[in-house]
Amino acid sequence: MTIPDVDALAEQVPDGALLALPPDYSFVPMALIRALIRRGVKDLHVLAVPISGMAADLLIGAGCVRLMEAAAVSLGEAGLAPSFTRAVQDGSLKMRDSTCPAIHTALQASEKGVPFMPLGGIIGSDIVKYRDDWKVVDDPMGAGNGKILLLPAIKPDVALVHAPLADKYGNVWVGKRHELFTIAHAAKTTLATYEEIHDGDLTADPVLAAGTIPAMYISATAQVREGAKPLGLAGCYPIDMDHIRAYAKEARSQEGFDAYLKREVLGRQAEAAS
Amino acid sequence: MTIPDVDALAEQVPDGALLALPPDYSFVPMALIRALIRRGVKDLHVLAVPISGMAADLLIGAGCVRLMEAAAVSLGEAGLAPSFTRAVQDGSLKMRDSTCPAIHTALQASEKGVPFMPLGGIIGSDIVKYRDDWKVVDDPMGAGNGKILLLPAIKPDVALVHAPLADKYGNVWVGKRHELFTIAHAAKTTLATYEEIHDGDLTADPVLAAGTIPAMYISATAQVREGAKPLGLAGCYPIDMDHIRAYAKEARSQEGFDAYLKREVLGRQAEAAS
Amino acid sequence: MSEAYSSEEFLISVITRLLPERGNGAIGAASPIPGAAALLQRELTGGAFRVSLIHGITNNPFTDGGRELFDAAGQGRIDVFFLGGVQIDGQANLNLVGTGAYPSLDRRFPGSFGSAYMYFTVPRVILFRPEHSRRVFVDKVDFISAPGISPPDVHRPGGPHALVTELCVMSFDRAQGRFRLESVHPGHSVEEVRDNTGFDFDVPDSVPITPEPEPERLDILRAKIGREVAGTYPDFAERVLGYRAKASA
Amino acid sequence: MSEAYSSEEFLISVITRLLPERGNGAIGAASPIPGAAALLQRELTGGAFRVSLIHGITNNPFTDGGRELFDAAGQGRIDVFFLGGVQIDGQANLNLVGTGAYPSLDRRFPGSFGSAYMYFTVPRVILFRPEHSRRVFVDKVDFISAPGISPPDVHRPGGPHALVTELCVMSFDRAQGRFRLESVHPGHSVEEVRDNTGFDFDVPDSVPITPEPEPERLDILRAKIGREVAGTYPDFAERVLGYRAKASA
Repeated sequence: MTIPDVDALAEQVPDGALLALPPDYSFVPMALIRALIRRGVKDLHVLAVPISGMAADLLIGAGCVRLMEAAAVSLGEAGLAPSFTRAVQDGSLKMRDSTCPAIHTALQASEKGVPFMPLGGIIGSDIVKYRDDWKVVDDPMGAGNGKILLLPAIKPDVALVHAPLADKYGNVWVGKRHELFTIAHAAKTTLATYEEIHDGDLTADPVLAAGTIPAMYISATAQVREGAKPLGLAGCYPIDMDHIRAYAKEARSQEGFDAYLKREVLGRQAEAAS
Repeated sequence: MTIPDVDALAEQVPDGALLALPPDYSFVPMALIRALIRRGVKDLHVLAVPISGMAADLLIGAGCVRLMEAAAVSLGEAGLAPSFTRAVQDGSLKMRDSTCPAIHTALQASEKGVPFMPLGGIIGSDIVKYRDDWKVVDDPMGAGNGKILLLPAIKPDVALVHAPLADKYGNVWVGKRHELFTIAHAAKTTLATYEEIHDGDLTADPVLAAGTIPAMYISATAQVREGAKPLGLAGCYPIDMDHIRAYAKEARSQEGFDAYLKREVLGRQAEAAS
Repeated sequence: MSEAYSSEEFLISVITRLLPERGNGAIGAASPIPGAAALLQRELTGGAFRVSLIHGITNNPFTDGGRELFDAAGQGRIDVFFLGGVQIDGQANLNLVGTGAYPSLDRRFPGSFGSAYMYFTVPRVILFRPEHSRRVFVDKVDFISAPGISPPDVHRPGGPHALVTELCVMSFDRAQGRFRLESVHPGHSVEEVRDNTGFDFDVPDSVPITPEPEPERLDILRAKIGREVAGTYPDFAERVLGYRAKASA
Repeated sequence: MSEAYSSEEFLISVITRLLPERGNGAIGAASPIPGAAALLQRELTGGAFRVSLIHGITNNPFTDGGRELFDAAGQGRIDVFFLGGVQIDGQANLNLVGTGAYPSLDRRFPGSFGSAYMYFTVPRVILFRPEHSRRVFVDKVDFISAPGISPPDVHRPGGPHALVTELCVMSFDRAQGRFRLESVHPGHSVEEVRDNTGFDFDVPDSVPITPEPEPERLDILRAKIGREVAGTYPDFAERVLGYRAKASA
């Protein structure tokens, strides 16, 4: 058995997959995103949980995305996500607008194996108007609670995560970033890169277990040091804002994006473990 | 400001409260249960999340419980819960039967602030027949998913927990026992006893934060060493099975229970912090 | 029954044969015999069959609290689960609540636990109830904690697969809603099963004798599984498998 | 405007006055001015007003993942939240999605984030949009990310409380569905507000001038809050509050 690397993991994401991505502040596997682009993945339905930035913008700019579903796509302090903005404005990307708790809730529905889940608020937002998969109903309990929004479950084909720690059993430690628990529970499978190997069983450690996604939800792991860069990994390294700002500027044109892609993604043939 | 002790916490549980209790394997604040009995709390609606043993049985035997709601009440390897069994059989206790995931789900509904939540399975169980607050409906999404059970939210007035660690800010560490997160989120307030004080802010520690209930959910804490005994506290001390077995035997009669109560509960005037 | 193994070891070996070559098995708090069987199967399959002792200190991979087992079952990730019952009837309805007229029962038992959900979501539920008597195996349960079969408009990927008692092994046909006798344990007879069962069930022309435990499996059970189960079932590990755990949390 | 404080410091002081004496305030990722105002109020109330910087490394008490803020709001535990908008109209409808006809927008912005939920669940939502122009404050938004008001059959404990811009402070009357001018910032006029607002709003007979920052609050802001916000808004802390964080994770 060879030790899987990031490119081997990228092979496990089929074209057309419903792919769940964590938000920029939450352990995004950027090296794996770059490997996905190198592998030439196509027609993705990308679900941001619930927002995305660099990861979604790179995939969109590289032409890998058929449908983007998110509460927002943004580079945060660095401003608008340039490829996303351009692709929506020129009509080349189909955007399915949502709102943060709706995405969390739809994943919780898959986590529980129920076909839908209710959520308060939102009624009257134009988001509802353009979501024909959502449904506003009169309180189905008949308890006089008025109208409520029902959201169908979202079951990602693949979820991606980069973690500070993993162990040889395939358990992955993500600390308090419990949205990654929910994503992993909801998704058919999860692929994880990680910084460091933990010596022992993460689920057997009474302190680390509280932040560990058990191996039963994870189909493959690969060690990739600095695997979230240029984004940050809380407790390990900060976000490289100079890089993000430079990207935001360079990628304002497709030519600029292509230059970035060639230099920073396609040019990095192998992102090694060390 | 005086340092709150377990009896001060017990004062904060009003008569008639809907009181949520963790299961025996999950950090039950037994010293606080004993203090509640000493304070003479009455008419409780006890919700086991989702099962209970010693804690519920003591409260029931001491006459503190008006309504018991649980998926099961049992002393585990030590057999039937004697006070519970007797009180149901002689008709003095009203029992609201449930099933484990229904209790978790109804708490998740309160956690999300929605009036109900759906749950798969269960239809055809006699539990449904006797729960006039539950409702079986045709798929309200109209997606042809057949019948589904809707459960109204359960919002406990007070939740009780015993934790290995707490800090001076009122944060409480419970590790992977995340049902205690859900209970604390769902309940109006949570009272916590704890073994040891953590020097620093538990929510600021990247490893401990993953198992920490933040202070915003907790209204009071008190240090009680060995506060879960005779039950166990994973990582600290094991369950005292000899004690539980002796209780199971002694409490088979009300007279036996009363002797246990006098000796082990009423006789322990103050359970000190050390 | 031979002196070479205990009745518990026999039942463990019977259950082990009902387990798949891979997948996830989950075992509840009060089920040491199924727990030992599942851990033995994990050993025999080199870990392809995975085991979760849901209230265990060890062999408990769950990290997201009490609901994770049920959520995982709802996700279709739990392949095998074990249930019992105060009463079980011929349609595989389970009663874990009590006997007599609900709610004023004659005898109250702990309650339904998660049976009403796991029975719907886990494809291979193995019913395990050693006591084989007309008190347990009744024509109709007094309270349905979990129904054996469901109408087509209720989503139900899971359900009863087999029943193991001190006398026999039965399978369950979900389409027919009936048990079928698969084998009778050594030293017992079809007549004995019939006499002690309060419901009707199918009996093939020839009923095999349940095989005795394979000696090599007994060796593994005794050598390795005692230590594994001791964290969750210390009494059982010591009494049945001769493993004495050190007193510790 | 006096040379004694920056425009950001002025806005921080304005927002601070809109905050309650106790309760929980939550602040989103891209909101350093509200964030600093909330932390200042925490300081002024001795911690009775609590602050969560929801994506912050520091001052972030949430431990249950991205949904906890929304769950807490649904539970009624979040008392104050801040929202903005590409466009805001006279009924306090917010547009965070873009301008032009949806979905083929002329200008696409990031998206609605959690606005469509927080606006319903948080009792005191403060709208903060420094740019006061007819481009922002329109008669009718092109896309309603979150509606300002709701019919009675929609459960809505939350909604808009006030609007702060570079020109003025307005309050919002939920029953009437209208803004009301509360004060105009020093150096600006009611006419200027009217000229730059694309919707109708109520104007009292006498409109006060927004008070300038209290010097003692400026001292606290500069001495203590820079360090607090640096973990979440390093650029802002350095540029506005003169606090330079050490480079670290």
